[in-house]
Amino acid sequence: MAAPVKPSVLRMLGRDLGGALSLGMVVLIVLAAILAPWLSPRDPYETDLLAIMQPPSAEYWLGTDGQGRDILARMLFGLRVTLLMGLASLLAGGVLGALIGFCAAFYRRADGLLMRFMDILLSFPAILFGLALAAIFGPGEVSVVIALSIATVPLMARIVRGSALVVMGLDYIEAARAIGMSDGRLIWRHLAPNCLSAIFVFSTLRLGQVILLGSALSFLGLGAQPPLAELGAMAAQGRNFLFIAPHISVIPSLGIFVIVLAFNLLGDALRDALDPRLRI
Amino acid sequence: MLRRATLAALAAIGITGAAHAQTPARNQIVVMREIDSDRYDPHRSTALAGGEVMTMLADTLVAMAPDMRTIRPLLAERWEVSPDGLVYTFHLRRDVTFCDGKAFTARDMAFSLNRWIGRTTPRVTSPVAWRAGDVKEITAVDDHTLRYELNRPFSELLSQLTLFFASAIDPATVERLGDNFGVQGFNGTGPFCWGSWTPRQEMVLNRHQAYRWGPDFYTNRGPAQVERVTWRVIPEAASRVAALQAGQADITQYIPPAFVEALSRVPTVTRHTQPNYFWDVFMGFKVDKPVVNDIAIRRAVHMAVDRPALVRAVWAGTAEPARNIVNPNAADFDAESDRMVPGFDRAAAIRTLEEAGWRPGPDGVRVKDGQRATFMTYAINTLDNQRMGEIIQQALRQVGIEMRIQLFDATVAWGRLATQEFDAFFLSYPYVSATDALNLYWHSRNRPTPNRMNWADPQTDAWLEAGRSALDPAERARNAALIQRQLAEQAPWLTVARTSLTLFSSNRVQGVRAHGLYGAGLYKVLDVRTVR
Amino acid sequence: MSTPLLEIDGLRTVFRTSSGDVPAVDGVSLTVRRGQTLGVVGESGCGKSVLSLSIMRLVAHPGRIAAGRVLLEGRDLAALSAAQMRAVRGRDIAMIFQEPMTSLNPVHSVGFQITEGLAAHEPGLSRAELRDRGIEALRRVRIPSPERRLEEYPHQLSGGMRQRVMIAMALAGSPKLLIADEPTTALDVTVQAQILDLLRELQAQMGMAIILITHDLGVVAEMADEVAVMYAGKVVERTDARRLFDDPQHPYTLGLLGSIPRLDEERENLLAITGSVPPPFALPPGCRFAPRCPFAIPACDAAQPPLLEVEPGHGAACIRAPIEESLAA
Amino acid sequence: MIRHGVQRLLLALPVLFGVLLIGFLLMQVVPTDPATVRAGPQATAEVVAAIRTELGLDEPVWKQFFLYVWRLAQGDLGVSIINNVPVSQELGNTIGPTLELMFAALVWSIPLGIALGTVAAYLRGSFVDRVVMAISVAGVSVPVFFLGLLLIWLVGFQWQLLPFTGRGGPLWTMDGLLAIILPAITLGGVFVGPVARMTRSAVVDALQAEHVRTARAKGLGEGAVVRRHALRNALIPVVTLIGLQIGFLLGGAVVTETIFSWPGVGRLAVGAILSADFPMAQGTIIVLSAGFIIINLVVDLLYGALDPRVRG
Repeated sequence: MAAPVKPSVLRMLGRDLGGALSLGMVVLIVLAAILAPWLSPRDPYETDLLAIMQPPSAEYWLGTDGQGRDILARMLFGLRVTLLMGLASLLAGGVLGALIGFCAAFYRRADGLLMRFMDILLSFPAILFGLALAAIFGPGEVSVVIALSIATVPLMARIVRGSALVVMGLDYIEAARAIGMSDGRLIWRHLAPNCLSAIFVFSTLRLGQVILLGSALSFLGLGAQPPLAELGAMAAQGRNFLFIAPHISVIPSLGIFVIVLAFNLLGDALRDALDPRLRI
Repeated sequence: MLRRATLAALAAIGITGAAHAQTPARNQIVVMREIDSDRYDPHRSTALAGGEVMTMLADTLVAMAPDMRTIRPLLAERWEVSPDGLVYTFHLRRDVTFCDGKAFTARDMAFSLNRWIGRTTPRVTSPVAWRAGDVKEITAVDDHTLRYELNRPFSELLSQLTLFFASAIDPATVERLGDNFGVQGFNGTGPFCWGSWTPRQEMVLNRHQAYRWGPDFYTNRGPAQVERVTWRVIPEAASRVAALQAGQADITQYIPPAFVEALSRVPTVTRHTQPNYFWDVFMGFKVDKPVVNDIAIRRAVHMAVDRPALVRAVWAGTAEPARNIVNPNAADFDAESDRMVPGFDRAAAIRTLEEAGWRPGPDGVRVKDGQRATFMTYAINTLDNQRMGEIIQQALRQVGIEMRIQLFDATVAWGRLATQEFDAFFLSYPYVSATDALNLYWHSRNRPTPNRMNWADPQTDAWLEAGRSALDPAERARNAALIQRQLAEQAPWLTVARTSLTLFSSNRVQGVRAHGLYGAGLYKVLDVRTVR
Repeated sequence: MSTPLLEIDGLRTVFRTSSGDVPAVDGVSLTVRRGQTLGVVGESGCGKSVLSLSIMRLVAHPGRIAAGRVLLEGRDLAALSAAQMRAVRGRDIAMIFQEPMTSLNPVHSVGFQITEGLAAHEPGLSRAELRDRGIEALRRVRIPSPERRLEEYPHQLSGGMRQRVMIAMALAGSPKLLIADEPTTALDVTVQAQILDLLRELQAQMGMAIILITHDLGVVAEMADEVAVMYAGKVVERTDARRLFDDPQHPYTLGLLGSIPRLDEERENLLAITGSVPPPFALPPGCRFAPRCPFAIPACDAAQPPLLEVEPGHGAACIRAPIEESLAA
Repeated sequence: MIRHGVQRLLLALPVLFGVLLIGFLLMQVVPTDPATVRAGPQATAEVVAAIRTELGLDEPVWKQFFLYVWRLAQGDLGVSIINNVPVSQELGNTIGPTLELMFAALVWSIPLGIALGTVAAYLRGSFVDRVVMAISVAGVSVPVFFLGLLLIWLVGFQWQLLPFTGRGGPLWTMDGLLAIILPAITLGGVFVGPVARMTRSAVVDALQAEHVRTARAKGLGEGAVVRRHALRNALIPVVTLIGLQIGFLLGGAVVTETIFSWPGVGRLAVGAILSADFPMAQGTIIVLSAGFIIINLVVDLLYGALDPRVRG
């Protein structure tokens, strides 16, 4: 059974204008984050006290912030932090959630208990995890990543369980069991590949949401702490100068919007390409 | 370019006026501030956020006139000082009542002052009890006479007694509320009475109807013109600016420097300044903690930071860059020490570090004997601290020193700043004179707070004691100068900025005057009235 | 017998696809007489359901009626405005569907669904009158204690009951024509018979015409006066029911009949149909049945045979008709 | 109906218990000792010990938990470390404004979202559909604070049209009404997108149902068909999904309250956490979670009201 992510997916994405555009945007965003040190015109932490709150100009393409730092440079490096936070929480929460989802689908006796537990987790909106973890570990990127991971676990578990259950109903699972295939091997060889497209679509969409949530927490002062360049924290800092130099907060906010939009569009396009029936 | 555009925008808005609703009701004013106090007990709270409210809730024996020098009668209508400077006898007014209607007596005053210095049960220890001088005894001679006896003369006693720590509070209410005094209620003789408090949101004060004993530098001596004062916490600077312009609030002294100039040109808003104002922003070092215990590091910090540029960037013309610990306009300022404080010179900073053995490490941070040149700074989470912190952080990075910053919400910060978890901190403080300023921070007795530097030097203590009890002003000045020079050389703190008091009010209110005692811009607000 | 109730003339319904318009109903002409039953027979996918929806003008996007006329008592339905057409639906022509579970809305009560159409056509009716009409409609289809049933929801009813409700709903407006699209397919055999009996009885009572769409020749034999056999969007044979069974003229009809096991007769060469219906986007140029036809000759691939009368009142679209003669030849 | 309600209630109980447990455990692992914080920096060891006993901090953890739940059941959520005010009292003061804000946000965003989604579904593939879907995907992607900041900057500051700091008073007063407009637009603004999206897909499904064809065959007008037979059925999944999205809305409320200085539970929660006021933080988290559970319960019951199959 081959993984469902094949070149054909790319081709299908290419045929859909929105899909192609969003894929292009995501690629650009990721490239910008990776190449930040080379693309950045100057050090994102260097303060130029003679050029504070400058509007965009030929020298500072996106202007400077309240401490005279180059916003373009901070955006590029902030993109890294923002994306890394998102990816880390998606990976941590996603892997754990997928494992729980497989277990729930596979070991029917554990299903009720596991899913009830997932319901309890779902009863905590992600932002509350963020608040609680900020209280425990103090505000910071780590708290945000942990909070968003926890919030991702039950969602991923549900998605995986749902797709896995469909496969579990098929005869060949019984057959595979009958020939003595081990549980782990069965999950890995049969369940996992069938859930891949759902996981893939969910992850893309979730990454957008996680970035959105993470930036909101940073904006509240519970996430990334200044002077770390992170888009949400930059927007929060710039808010103080909203009426004097709106670009300081508007540009990073707009940045978050564009990133999340790109991932959401890509997720939608992927869903349409891979499995239009998925309801994620 | 940007500034001009902003000014135009602000001015345009001002002309069109703030037409929409949500203006506070007539005879009520809304005062905005950035942070709340943790409580409103004059003997357990030292924050400006507490003081600015308590000066309205309670009165002191004597009042400070707006010139910041003249002492005027308040609860005491007159007083005598014995020739040896040890006994002060205060004759109290007979018409004063508390908010609950009870008559105010000398016993209430004695209780309040004794509570301040920790001589009541249950014992309350005010962190600033030392401001009361070396008290022998405070007693009520009769209902209207108070005897204040010192062990040693204290030249600044009357100025200290104008501060809100020396407020008169009702003993019965203190007993009834216990720990919750100043949290769930208050009972003072001030022009306003406790209405309700929603922490971090709002403090509502209602007019004290019987109030007739306001200081004589007010035209109206009571009761207050406005019926209600609402202190509203609005943490976002921009929102305060806009709310003031839109007429959603009436008065604030918490306008970020960046907005001051622009806001001054808006016709619907009036700016009030107080030239007699000593409130400095500084960075202190715990001199017994690793890294910052090295005088080379501390001096290098002084030389690495371009204070004039920093002050210009953060305070935008509303503060002056500082060098010495004491403001040049304050009494007993020492000009020689001002020259001794190291100024901005990055090359010199690097040289100093190199000479002291701090060599660049692999990550750019200097190392000496396996110790990285890194330290932790605590501060209250305000916009100024954030910006100042990041600028200093960057400046230090360029000479190979790593400064980490942890900012705390105001309600927690005071607790955290009382610990030994950090190496340096940002704070700002008001004072009346050099002796006042030095006594506050540098006596070994004042550790751990407010002497958060853990500065414990017998010589300093001796000079402080000598200056405090000196009856001759020249002798006091000489001692103050010696300490200033010692501190200039040792560099245990970096005085960053000398701020000025700027108060803004909307044109809906009149009679606003910037006062500034202990930083509180409004003092008693007796003359303030609404015109709409 | 002046004008027939319904006259379909050259009806062509196409579906727009990425490879152009594909016909689902291709030049169908039929007539339905008052009070009579026309059976439309064919395999699934032959276009009989699209035909019924075309009459009602309910073909969903991307389908549309491309040509032809549908005359109801001489009035061309295809030319009516949307509002006029709505007035026809439910009042002049009513329709019942195959799957009574999904064809009833689960969230509305039976009573609401029955009276809803009435309320739309006769806005003057009061609440009480509507209720009475609803009860009357349920009683007509032999549903016991109709007052109570009115309040019930579709999921509370059995399959047969649901189909009765559908019929009640369709007949509430006393239509002149009832289109029944596979009305019994989803029901089990005993219930099927009951429903068919009911339909026949109601037809006699109310004098309406019925278009009965089915793949089941048994149902046709029982119910229909006239029969049209459809194949790949076209009517391939049209005659009265008796003659169709006695003397089928189109090879496809023969095949259909052959696939009904008969007890009274032994047939050596049972004419089972091999192959499958060609998809509408890949129709052969000539006779559409030719690829599957045991009687096909090369001429069959040349052109589509028109529906020609083999004898009066009996049309067949086959160049080899009448079959017996061609077999003999 | 009643059975369904009781059933849902019983199902919600373990969730509620879990919320309590997690809320309790979260505060158990907090590195700061509440007694020390409460005692203040100058307190002696004896004072701290006395406070520990008073707070029940010396008891075993499980006992503390039951003590906590017991107190909770009596409406006692503890006392703020900062100002000794009962947490329940503070929550009582702030819950009204939060509900007010949520209500004001939902009251326009849900109908608008449903209307947009329905129109888009009906005109599937058309230009209108594309525009609605573009709006909704933008709505799903926009940070709440971005929307809020833009509104404050333009509507509040540049054009001076509406107030944007704090609550103006009760909703039935002019001041109250004006003050809630911008926060409600901000919070509701990010909700329109998801609702429109969910509605569109549910209505698209419903429109393809056979009973819609039946309804048309009855001669109903398109308005009635869409309203009674497509939207009415689509509301069942939409209501469930909206319920699930309430958590999302709560997050938005926290940010909105902070930006607009709205005196609600969200702002209280952020303030309490930033000031390490653990009982208050715990209280706000429990109230917010309980609110979420209650909303889900209400949605479940509403589901029953909408779907007769569940009712029966």
